[in-house]
Amino acid sequence: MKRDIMTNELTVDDLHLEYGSGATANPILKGVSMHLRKGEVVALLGPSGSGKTTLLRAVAGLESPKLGTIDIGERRVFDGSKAFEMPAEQRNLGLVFQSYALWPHKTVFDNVAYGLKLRKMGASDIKERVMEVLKQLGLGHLAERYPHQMSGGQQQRVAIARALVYNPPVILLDEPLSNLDAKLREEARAFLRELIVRLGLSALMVTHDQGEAMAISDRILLLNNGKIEQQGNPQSMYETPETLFTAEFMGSNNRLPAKVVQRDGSHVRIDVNGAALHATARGKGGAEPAVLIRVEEVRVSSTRADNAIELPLLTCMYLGDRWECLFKSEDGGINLRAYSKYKLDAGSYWLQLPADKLWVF
Amino acid sequence: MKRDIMTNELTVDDLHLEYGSGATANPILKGVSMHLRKGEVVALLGPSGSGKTTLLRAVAGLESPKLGTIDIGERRVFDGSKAFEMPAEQRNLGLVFQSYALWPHKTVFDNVAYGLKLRKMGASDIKERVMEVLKQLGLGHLAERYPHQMSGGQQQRVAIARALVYNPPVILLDEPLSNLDAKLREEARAFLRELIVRLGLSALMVTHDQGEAMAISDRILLLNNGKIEQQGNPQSMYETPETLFTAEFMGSNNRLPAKVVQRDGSHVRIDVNGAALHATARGKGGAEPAVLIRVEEVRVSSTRADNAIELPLLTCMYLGDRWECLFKSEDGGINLRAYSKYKLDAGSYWLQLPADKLWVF
Amino acid sequence: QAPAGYPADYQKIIDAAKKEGKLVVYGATDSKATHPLIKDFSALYPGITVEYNDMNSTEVYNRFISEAAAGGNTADVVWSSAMDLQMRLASDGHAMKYKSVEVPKLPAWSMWDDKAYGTTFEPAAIVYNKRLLDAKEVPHTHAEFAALIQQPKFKDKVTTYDIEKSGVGFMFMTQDAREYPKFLELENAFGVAKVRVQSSTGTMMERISSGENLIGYNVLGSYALVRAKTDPSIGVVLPKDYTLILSRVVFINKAAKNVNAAKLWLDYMLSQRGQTVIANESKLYAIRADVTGETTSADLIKQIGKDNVKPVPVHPIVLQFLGPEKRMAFLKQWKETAGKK
Amino acid sequence: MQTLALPGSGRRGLNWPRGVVVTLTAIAIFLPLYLIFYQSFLSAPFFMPEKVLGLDAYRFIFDDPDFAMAFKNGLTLATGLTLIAVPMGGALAFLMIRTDLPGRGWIAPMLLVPIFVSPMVMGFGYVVSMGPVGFYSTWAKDLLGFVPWNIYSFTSIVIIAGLTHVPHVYLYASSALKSLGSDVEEAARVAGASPLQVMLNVSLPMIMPALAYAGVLVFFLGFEVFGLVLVLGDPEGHLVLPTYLYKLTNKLGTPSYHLMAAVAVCLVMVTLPLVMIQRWLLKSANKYVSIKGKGARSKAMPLGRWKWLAFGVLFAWLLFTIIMPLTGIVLRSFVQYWGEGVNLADVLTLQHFRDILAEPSLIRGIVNTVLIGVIGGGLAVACYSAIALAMHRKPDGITRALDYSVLVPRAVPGLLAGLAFLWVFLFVPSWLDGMFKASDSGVGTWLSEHLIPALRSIRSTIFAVWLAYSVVWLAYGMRLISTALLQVGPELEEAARAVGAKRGQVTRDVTLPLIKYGLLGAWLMVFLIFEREYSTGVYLLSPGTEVIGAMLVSLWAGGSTDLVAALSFINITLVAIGLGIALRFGVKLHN
Ligand SMILES: Nc1ncnc2c1ncn2[C@@H]1O[C@H](COP(=O)(O)OP(=O)(O)OP(=O)(O)O)[C@@H](O)[C@H]1O
Ligand SMILES: Nc1ncnc2c1ncn2[C@@H]1O[C@H](COP(=O)(O)OP(=O)(O)OP(=O)(O)O)[C@@H](O)[C@H]1O
Ligand SMILES: [Fe+3]
Ligand SMILES: [Mg+2]
Ligand SMILES: [Mg+2]
Repeated sequence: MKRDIMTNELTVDDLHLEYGSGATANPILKGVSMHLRKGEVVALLGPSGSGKTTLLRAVAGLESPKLGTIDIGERRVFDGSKAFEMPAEQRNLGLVFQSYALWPHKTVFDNVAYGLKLRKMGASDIKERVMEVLKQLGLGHLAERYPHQMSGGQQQRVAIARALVYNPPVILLDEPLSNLDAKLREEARAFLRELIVRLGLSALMVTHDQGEAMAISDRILLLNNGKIEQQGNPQSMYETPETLFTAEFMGSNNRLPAKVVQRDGSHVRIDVNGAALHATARGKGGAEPAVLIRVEEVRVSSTRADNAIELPLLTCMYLGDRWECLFKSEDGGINLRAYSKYKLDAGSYWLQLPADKLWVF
Repeated sequence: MKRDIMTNELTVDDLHLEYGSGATANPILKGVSMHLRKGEVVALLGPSGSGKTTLLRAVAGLESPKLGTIDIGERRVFDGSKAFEMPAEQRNLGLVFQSYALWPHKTVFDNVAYGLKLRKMGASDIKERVMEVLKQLGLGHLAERYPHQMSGGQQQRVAIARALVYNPPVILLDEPLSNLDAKLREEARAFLRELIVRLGLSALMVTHDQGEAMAISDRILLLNNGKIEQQGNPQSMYETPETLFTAEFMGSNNRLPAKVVQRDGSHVRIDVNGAALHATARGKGGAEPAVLIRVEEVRVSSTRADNAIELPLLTCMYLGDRWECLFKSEDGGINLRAYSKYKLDAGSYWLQLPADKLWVF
Repeated sequence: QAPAGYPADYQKIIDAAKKEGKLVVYGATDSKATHPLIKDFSALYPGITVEYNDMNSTEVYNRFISEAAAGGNTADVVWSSAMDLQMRLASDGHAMKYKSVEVPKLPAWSMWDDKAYGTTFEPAAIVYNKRLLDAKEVPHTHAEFAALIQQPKFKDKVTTYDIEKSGVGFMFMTQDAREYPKFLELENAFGVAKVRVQSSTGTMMERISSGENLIGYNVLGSYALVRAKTDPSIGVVLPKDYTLILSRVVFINKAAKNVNAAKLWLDYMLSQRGQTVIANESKLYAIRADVTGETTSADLIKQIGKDNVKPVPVHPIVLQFLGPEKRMAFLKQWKETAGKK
Repeated sequence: MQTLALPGSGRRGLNWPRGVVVTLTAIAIFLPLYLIFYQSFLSAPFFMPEKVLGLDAYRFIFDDPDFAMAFKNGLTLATGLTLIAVPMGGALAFLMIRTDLPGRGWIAPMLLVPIFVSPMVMGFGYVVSMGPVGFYSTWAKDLLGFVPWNIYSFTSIVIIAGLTHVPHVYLYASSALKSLGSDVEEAARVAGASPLQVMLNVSLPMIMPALAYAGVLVFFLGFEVFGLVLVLGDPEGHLVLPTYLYKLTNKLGTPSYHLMAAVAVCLVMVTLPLVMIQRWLLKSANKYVSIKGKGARSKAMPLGRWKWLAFGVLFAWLLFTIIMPLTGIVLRSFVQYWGEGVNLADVLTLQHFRDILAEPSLIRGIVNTVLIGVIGGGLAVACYSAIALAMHRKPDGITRALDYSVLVPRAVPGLLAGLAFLWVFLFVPSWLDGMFKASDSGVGTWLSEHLIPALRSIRSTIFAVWLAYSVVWLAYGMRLISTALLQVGPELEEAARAVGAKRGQVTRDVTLPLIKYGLLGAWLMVFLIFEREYSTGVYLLSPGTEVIGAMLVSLWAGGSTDLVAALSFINITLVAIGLGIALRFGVKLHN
């Protein structure tokens, strides 16, 4: 199957949505625009309460926005100005819930077959198609089970099978992995990515875990407080964040209490607790400059180094594949975390903060 | 506060517990023994359904075991042979539920104060003590709120405050972090560890996330199918697992389809798809040898290397701070994951598997 | 087949009734007592089904006037012990004028305007507990009764109808007020005994039988007698000085669907055959003098004398002394003397 | 691969099934109410030509000291009943659902007895067992020399009414408790709370919304208590509103509908603010009590040393509310007579049962009652489900209005509600007929010739009885079903819509199958209620459609207390057997 990058399978334009009305109205989406191309996997990322689920539900037709438009392929399914709203059941989308929402009174087969039955497909065609999808998802032998007789990971696959079976143009997933065990989750995300790509689906997936978003998607939309904060491919989101919010959200960071001494284009000189450091300006620059660096960019050195500050080691936490070491200045004003392959001995260290990774917003 | 390593605050001996009875009895705990020393943080780790919650609830007095004994400090609170069982309300433990189980009809203050009221403390003393605890947890200004008016992270702290306020000798936590956002969780676990150590508490914490267990605890108990599989400090659990189960559970691993060619003490020679490799024997050795290596121990090299196999690169997943690269042999028989600081170009690579990290069980 | 002695053209009514095939009766007499009547009627006129609706007397009234006003299906014959309600319906024009064939055999007071007919002759009795009351103590006149219940033993142990709730009770009591010159003393005696009032005969009988109450006043004799047959605790006295008589009133609905069947039923009830069933099987006391047996007017009159029998007339006059103002005044007085707590 | 298309497309259609359900419900509720309301402002029955509009009726009842007394008593009774039934029902639910109270298994079905035994029969049972010469009283007198209680005092009536309404509260409270995760309770125990403290400080406050609803409902039922007061209140002349209505019938010689209607309107007016208070309570309570359907494990809470105390209290309740009156009834059904100085062994008899078997209408009554309970109950549950579904997850004005409305019919005493239904069935066809005739069109004539007779004939069918029962008990039944509906996760329905199911299909394929057990439970409850109901149906029953409730009243009035006892005994036994079978086959009392 060829992936046609040019067609938009889903277009959302300037969507506004609020809960309640009149005086108690509570705006949740405040003008969200986005699109999803054919064959693309887009992750909708954002902190809890930022409106991710709401946006997904609006696309699915389960919430009524106030303004804006939503198109699925060529079809307009919502138009705020014309007060037109196509009911959810006619939008023909695939939807996977965080809780899976499998119907407990139906077998796995019936759960998956239901969408086809509604489409008036013949019984033997249904059987063939359902078994094909179940096999693709490695569930072929479980068709006669009931949801409660299956493990979480299997239930999740049934939920996906149910959403896929009638070949919807777009499949929407709301935190599909968050109900899984930490260990299972890692496997599942690789599986999910592989499956979506293999079947050539267009997928919009909600998550609040940036690691998951980066691992699974072609493009990330970062939602903050009802608006798209930034979008782009995982690498650009991680390495060239445009706002402090994006920078802080996308990785593990150290925030430094610093004073800006001098600005010169993107080159900034700052002062951290007496130490003079070189840094890079990012974003538009706010009233109060914020200085931060990713934890993994901090290099620990026992000897004096360039563009570094000296701090005593407080404690090291074992993470298995590496150690996370916490450094704290005597007065407690500066906290710095860094990774180390080995456990560090107590003492003072030079923490090198490469100028191009030390960002000033 | 000094930490006295010699006193056991909690001792569980040969605990057996089953749900149901007679013919339908379903044994959950099959002889668990453990102890918790004063000032120690122990993590109860294990896959879903292994009986972690059950053990915790048995200690708290919320489940009735069949056999064995439980002592809290000097007090025997359960004795299977004498059919003695102290009711939960007399055990004087602190318990933090995964769901927090805050009382929605009480304010934060009342939630925390309840345990003191039951202990017939005077109103002014209660006020003082509750405010002190809330302040310690950074909730001083939220005392008058109701639980539903707070974020997940704040609710979790209230749950902890409620369990701490009457100074129980042991505090039990059931997956206290699993309801939090990925990002919040990382902060919370550092905070929790710091708090427990600062207050000199003895804590038993359930989790199914090995990263969390390692980060937070002095000692890990790995529960598998109702029995303690292995216990020890995080480092020993991660680096010197005694069983395949422990090894697989404690980290991200690559499992290799290999044939053992020759055993010589702990030194083993194996054959992986034609390549001869040196490896180390671990554990007691089973009927079918299993060969594995941690993902982070695989070193990628573009040139021929020692104790290595050559595999073509399939794909690289961006993780933000690093890339996870998947290598797959042509016939699909071998899957190997490795980390890389940079994105690798397509092609074939030599994957070096250090002999001391390549484990044969 | 027309009963013997009926006019020749009676057969026409019978034929028409057979064609109607059905008869709807609303009645306040319980179906146990009505059953034998219906059975016998069906035997006499096969082919006419009698649909008997058993209700209490208020329900009979409510249902009938509502249905009559709405113009839907309703009763062909209405038969109820609430004489006042029956007379109200009859005099308000709901009764059809029909001169029964049996008129010559009936007492004059029991008929009104060829519209409403009394069918039974039921005395108001004094009922007492035989186990707990000495034979010597049993009162036989109203005066003896009034004297007896003022003894301390009878405090809280005398019962009668709650005249505010029971139509029959109210009617008997107002009749007492008219018939009995020393009614005020009687009322006072009730007050002294702190009379316990009940809204139904059943409760009264049950409580007298159990001994919770010792004696009951103005209990409908027909029910008391039936009960006394199976319950040796119950004793029944018909006061010798005078005994009030109630008669269940029947009339034919003016808008009856089954007019002919209704006429047959009316005539049957008043006939000697029907009255015999009423007396011997329903135990409701036959009103016809030519029916003999235990529960008949003939027997009753023999027991206490013709002059001491005081029937309530089947006449709109009952409405006059039961009009709203008089009612309220009477109730007020009753409550202040007998009902004082 | 081709996307599979759905049949049909277009805009969101009009939700006409909902429209129909809401309209029919509104008609069924408000038509009778309207008649009563209208009647209260007239001077004569509304169908009489001489009626005049005015406030005479209100003037009369406000002047009547009896009304004031009845009203005061009614208020006391309803308040006292609520104060007894709500805490006890809540506590009972806690004990039964959450703790290891001994004997929970056999107590559960016993709790239902007061729901299906007619209060009149209960009252009679109390008279036989605990009346001044009742056999327990006689024992007590032999032992103590005096009878330590007076069953006829108003206090006794309030207590008995309260205790017999405990199960109503229990049902609501227990289903709320079941849907409440037990983790909050365990948290309290670990914090050091004894079971009693857990109940008072956590469990009951958290099911406040359910308790508030049940409280308002039993308060309404308190105003409606009739049979009990009729039997126990007469001797000392205690008057409540329904017995006052009874009195009004007689007060002016002929039944005075305008006065009865005015009383009913007053009742509705009193209860309306109550419904509002309840709504408001619920709103503020719901705000912070989020009932989590977390079916987490819950081990029965060990009561420890409270165990036998709790059992003792519960047993005392059972003894007083169920065992005492029932033994009274059973005893009465096997003796010829009873009372002071009677040796019961001498008067034992089976005659009453023989009498009943000999009376075909009594047997028919039993059959009819079971039928209206089983089939009518099933149909009622179907209708309640339709209404509950029309309100399900549609938090709009219609739902709110409906939510208020369902409680109102219960505020009208059954006696008058029955009459109002008779009027509806009688006069609505007449009015429609008039309208059709007046319209003078072909359709009008056709309708008046074909539809009207059909409408008229409805009245004499059992359907009329069923409808009246169903409307009067709407609030009770609906709540049972909406509780079940609330437990269906919204995602399960949304998932069906997302795969392409229309509203009707979602309901049929997902929602209803999921509340199967809730529906069965509701059916059982409605069966029990219909089993004992009578006053509402009195005017709608005709020969062949007798039900036990009405027959008991009629037997009672005719003085056959022995048959009343025997018939009740048969009825209770049959229902108990049926109940046992239903429970055995997995029908749950609460979901
Ligand atoms: N039915 C509702 N009525 C009112 N407010 C609501 C409702 N549902 C959600 N909200 C609010 O809307 C906001 C956005 O909710 P949403 O569920 O879209 O967030 P989210 O980004 O999916 O968060 P999470 O990661 O926690 O799932 C939140 O502040 C939430 O409290
Ligand atoms: N009330 C119960 N009755 C029967 N079996 C139960 C009950 N509660 C739990 N179990 C079973 O006991 C086993 C252990 O459960 P437990 O909750 O202790 O696991 P866990 O290790 O805490 O798992 P998780 O990580 O999912 O919380 C599971 O297989 C579970 O299905
Ligand atoms: Fe009733
Ligand atoms: Mg969400
Ligand atoms: Mg658990």
